[in-house]
Amino acid sequence: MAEITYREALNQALREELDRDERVFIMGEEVGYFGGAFKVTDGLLAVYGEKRIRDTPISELTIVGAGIGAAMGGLRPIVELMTVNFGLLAIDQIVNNAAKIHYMFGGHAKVPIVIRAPQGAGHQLGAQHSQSLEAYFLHCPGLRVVIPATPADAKGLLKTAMRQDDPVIFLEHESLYSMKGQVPEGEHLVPFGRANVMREGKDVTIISYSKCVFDALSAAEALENEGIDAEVIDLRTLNPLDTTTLVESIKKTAKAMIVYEGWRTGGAGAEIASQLYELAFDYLDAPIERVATRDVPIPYNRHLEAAALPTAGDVVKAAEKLV
Amino acid sequence: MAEITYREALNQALREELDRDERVFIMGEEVGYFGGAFKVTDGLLAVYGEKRIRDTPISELTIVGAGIGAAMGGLRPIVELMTVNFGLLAIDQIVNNAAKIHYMFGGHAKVPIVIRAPQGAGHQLGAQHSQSLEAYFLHCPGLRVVIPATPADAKGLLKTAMRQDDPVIFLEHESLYSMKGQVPEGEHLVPFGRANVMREGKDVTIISYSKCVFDALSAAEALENEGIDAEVIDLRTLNPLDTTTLVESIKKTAKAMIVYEGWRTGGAGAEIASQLYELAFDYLDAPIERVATRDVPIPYNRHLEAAALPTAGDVVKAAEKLV
Amino acid sequence: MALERDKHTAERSLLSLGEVELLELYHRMALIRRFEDKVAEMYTRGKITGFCHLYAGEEAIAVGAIYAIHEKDYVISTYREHGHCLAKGVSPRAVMAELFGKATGVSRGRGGSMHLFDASLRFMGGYAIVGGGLPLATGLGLSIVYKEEADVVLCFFGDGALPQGAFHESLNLASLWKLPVVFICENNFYGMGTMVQNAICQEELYRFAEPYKMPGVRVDGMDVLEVYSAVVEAVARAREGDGPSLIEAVTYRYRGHSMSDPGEYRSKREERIWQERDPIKRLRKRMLSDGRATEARFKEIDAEVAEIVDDAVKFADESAEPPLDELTRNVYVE
Amino acid sequence: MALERDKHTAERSLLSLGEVELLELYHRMALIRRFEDKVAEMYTRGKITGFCHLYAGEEAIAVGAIYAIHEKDYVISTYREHGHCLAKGVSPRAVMAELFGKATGVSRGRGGSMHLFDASLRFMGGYAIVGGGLPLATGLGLSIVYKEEADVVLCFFGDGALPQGAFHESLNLASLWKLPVVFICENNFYGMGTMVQNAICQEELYRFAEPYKMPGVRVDGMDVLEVYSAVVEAVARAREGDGPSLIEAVTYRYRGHSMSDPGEYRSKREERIWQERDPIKRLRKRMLSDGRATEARFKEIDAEVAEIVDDAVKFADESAEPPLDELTRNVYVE
Ligand SMILES: Cc1ncc(C[n+]2csc(CCOP(=O)(O)OP(=O)(O)O)c2C)c(N)n1
Ligand SMILES: Cc1ncc(C[n+]2csc(CCOP(=O)(O)OP(=O)(O)O)c2C)c(N)n1
Ligand SMILES: [Mg+2]
Ligand SMILES: [Mg+2]
Repeated sequence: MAEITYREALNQALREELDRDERVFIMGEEVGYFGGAFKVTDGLLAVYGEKRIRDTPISELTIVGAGIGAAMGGLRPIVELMTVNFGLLAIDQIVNNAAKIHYMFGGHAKVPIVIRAPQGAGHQLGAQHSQSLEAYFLHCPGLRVVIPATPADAKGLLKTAMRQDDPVIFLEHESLYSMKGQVPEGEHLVPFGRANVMREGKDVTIISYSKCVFDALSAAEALENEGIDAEVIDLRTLNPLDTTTLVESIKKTAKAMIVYEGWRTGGAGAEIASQLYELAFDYLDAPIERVATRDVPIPYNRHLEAAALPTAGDVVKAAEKLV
Repeated sequence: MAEITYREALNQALREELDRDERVFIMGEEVGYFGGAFKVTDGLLAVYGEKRIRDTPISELTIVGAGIGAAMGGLRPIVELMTVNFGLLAIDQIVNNAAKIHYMFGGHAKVPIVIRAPQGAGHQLGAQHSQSLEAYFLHCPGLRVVIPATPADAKGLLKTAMRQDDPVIFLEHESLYSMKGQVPEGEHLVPFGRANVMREGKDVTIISYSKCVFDALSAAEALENEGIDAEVIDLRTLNPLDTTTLVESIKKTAKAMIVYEGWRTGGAGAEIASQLYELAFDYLDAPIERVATRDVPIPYNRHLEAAALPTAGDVVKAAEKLV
Repeated sequence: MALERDKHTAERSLLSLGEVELLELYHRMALIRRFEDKVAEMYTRGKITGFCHLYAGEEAIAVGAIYAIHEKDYVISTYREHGHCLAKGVSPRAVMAELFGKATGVSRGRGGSMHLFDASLRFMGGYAIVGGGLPLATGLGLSIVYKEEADVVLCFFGDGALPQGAFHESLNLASLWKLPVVFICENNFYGMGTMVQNAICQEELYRFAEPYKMPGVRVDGMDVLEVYSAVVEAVARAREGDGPSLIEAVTYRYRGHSMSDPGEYRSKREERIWQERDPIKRLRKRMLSDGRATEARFKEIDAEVAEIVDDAVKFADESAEPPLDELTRNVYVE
Repeated sequence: MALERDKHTAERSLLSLGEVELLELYHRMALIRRFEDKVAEMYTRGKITGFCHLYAGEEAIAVGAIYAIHEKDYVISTYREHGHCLAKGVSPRAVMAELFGKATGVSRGRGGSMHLFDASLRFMGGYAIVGGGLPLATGLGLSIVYKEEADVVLCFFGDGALPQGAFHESLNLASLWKLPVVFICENNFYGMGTMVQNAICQEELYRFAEPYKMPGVRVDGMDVLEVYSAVVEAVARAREGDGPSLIEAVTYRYRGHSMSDPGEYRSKREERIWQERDPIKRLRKRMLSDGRATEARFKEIDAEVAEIVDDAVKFADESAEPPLDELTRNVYVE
């Protein structure tokens, strides 16, 4: 165990897998000389060289497509999209090729690619640079959607992603890179599809993922003072989705909310809620609350941006409403 | 009133608006000489000429982007994507530009563009040609999402789309083009955000849109024989979404299901269900059923494809389960 | 000029290839032609469904190009890929079975006409998004260089793919990284009903190669030897590590865009002109005229391919449908 | 050759433009420089936040190019658009206020540094997706032709946008339809930390024009007159209905990619070399040497622009924040 940042944890996972498997390489804009727009790949070029740490032109569609082709050619590419916002230029390759090739070719082809993409708002980057788009990838059979909140999970889930054979969309929140946490050294694999109960509680289940997990946790502390005992669950992966852990919690609390940074309408929260109603309808005393980003393009102005995003305060309000 | 096909109804709406407003023009692949891949624009080139009916190269990203630019330049473009599957190449322009420009530029710019796209499966076209992607557009504030089921709505909603100022994604189901129905001649405008109760019933509310509306209706007939009185509601538009009509119905039936052709997971049904739980939780006797496409890329084989898609039979089963 | 050079090398390879090879080329083209004619028949009889794009008329390109590479080299194509798939050596039975949607098909009946695939023969698939295969080809090229192998990738696409961003991005990346990819544009003058001059500002498509600093040549796609020798050159270059090339093969599709397109936008006259340049008849005439083969030998081959195709149909017809539990298999790797 | 021709026309326009015009050019460049320096200061003081990409060093391109068009003509740009926006005549107050995120900003504080916009002056916006503005420019060009007007569109983008598919698709469509669009590539040799030769296989970017059958020229982007005359030519051509052009203006950004980039990947020496070619100093020297203006006059102008910028800051600082109910306004047209 060592206390390192989310960024360092990802960097460590990349190094370990690069060391472990010759077929692993990284490509993307600024991943080499610049060390990554968010410095996640910092220092890798010096160690692994230009063959395995590849700076690319600004050609998202083809970078991702080339990653898919390289994977079909027997390699294990990690493609970094500088941010998920630019990934929209590559979504054809992700949805029409990466997600379908294994199935559409009768299981005879595999596409073991990991597409890493930072996402999220909170830095006044405006409408085109502040999106959280996990819902698009969740609505596409064939893709795994991984979205870690803690440094330990960032490392453990990335290593798992790099060792399995399905195409993975690996979403990192830009606000988490500098967050610190205890991370096991060396071999540390976190399985897909296992939610993590970050805090046990009996009054209300707060389901979240990525950065919002921490808003949920601080809300839980605030709620404690009000005598509300909240359980906080980090999903870790959206596909596969661990509904078992969620249902267990709801059986205990009878009240649930989902906290996430995507837009409220059509977001991952809707799917999670729907599945929970289907699986635990009789255990729910009240409708599941969705605390999410307002349905607006993210504005630049600091106050407007803050008002658009979900906060610990929103979580507290929602919990008070539920209990 | 005249009985015409969905295809003819769209063609009629286009002609009427082309006649009405000089700024209206159509561009897309094969819309001119070929008359449209699905013949929706058949005959328009002869009447309106190459200036207003424009064949384009296969450049989805730029066709849509140019439509947005033309709209900002004061025109009212109708861009036809040959199918929504190819629209994935243009989603960056749709999500990052069309949907955001009005808001991000402080309301000083408008993008009155209508993007028409056929979608849907059922013709053994395989994984890359059989998708229904309304959920992606629903999860994007700034876009209107229109998805007509009947010829009359196809005409009335398209005319409305062409006269309002928000960017519209207008989704047509490939299996509906040859379906006939009564369509009012001339001025016929169907407002956005008004669901249509296609069949009244007291036992169960079947919510649907696009082609599945007809599966719901035939299921309703079958259910009648079993003594189950189903109400069938066609949403017509997903954004805006008419929850009022849905809640009214649920107050009556206490049971609801949503039938749609998108993939089940992360589809529009999840959002609609979530909103209904939030608005009508106390009126619901059972969880809302979702009848949708299985979470698989659509296979070519006829039996496998049929097994992947939602059917009237599935609707009947879901209703029996509910009642 | 480009044309000239290739005419020249075409002559060379005509000399360099002996009867055996030439007859093999004939055999492959005849097989594809026969196969496609039978597919059309089976489609009208409802045995084959969905979109079905035939290759008749363009055989010289797939056959000439793929004859210039080894089995270990990669081929990637579009939805009009029956010809490339057969030319790469994939079993006609398994291809026909796929079109029939049977469990014995190359893609277990899940892909259909547009999505043939055979990893063992490195036929890397047919893709139905125009331009969608070019980035994959670039990535396959990267995997070759990465593994320090000497394989090459032949990437086939149509004139309609040229206006796609993927074309530009892929040529740039392949050139920038000197990847062993031969981009082969099958210019049949139409993308569905749209003539090439209405889709792209530059009708001499091979000229797009220049800014990317790669060789660009236009060859007669109705002449299997001209195609062959142009690809031989491009492949040699690629194996040397000198990077990609762009080859524009001018050709014509005899039928509509797909089985559902009557092709009314084309004149009978235009079609006749091209039929007169038929690549199969042409090679046959050539070999007969310089006495390299007899009419009898060609008849034999025609009979052979007819038999192969009939057998493929029989096999496809008698094969079982995939069981319904296949529906949810292979969505994720098991 | 391209360069030669422009050197030549640059001389011509130097003659054709009188003191008044030349001083106006100086004034605009000086204003942008001063504005950007002040923005940097305000950014470090926390008055401006988010991403902020400065134009210092590249002023000659926006100023020279936009001086060649009318107010009714369109300009569209990227996230590095302060210079283009000011050169188009948008009020420094409203621009600074936008950077401060204030209600008085050009985009009511919702856009910020990367999303300036002013419909009344036909500054059609700054876009933050690399290459995202090119299709829009093409569409604006289409709207002009459609309305049978004689306006033109100047579309600015960086060298980093060249590898984007949107570049290829837009040049093709603009050429195919002969749209009045002038594509101006600001080649400052870097896309963030990536040197142009690591992003594109062809370093002479203007050469991409050729296959699209449009003129392609490279000009010295540090020489306002050279830029001006190249754009004058391209604009004339566009207004004549002869279609688009590609102009590559070679330049250098004095600062990091954005305010958060120290630009460690560049050598001090390289930076110095370019600073010596500073477009503002250069015009000033030139005019002094041929006695077209006095040191005093330049001092006056420098004082004027300093005042304008200080006033803009004061205005921005004193302006109100947008009210919170603005959050949900204008998502849809009201
Ligand atoms: C991205 C995309 N846009 C549109 C289509 C519909 N479409 C299928 S084939 C085709 C024409 C392609 O023509 P070309 O590339 O010349 O190939 P050919 O059919 O002539 O062999 C079009 C427009 C598609 N499949 N993909
Ligand atoms: C599609 C897309 N990919 C990546 C980015 C991140 N990004 C912002 S600016 C930039 C470099 C662009 O360089 P260039 O086009 O040369 O413009 P310059 O900044 O030099 O003016 C990159 C990669 C983006 N904004 N959009
Ligand atoms: Mg073609
Ligand atoms: Mg640059």
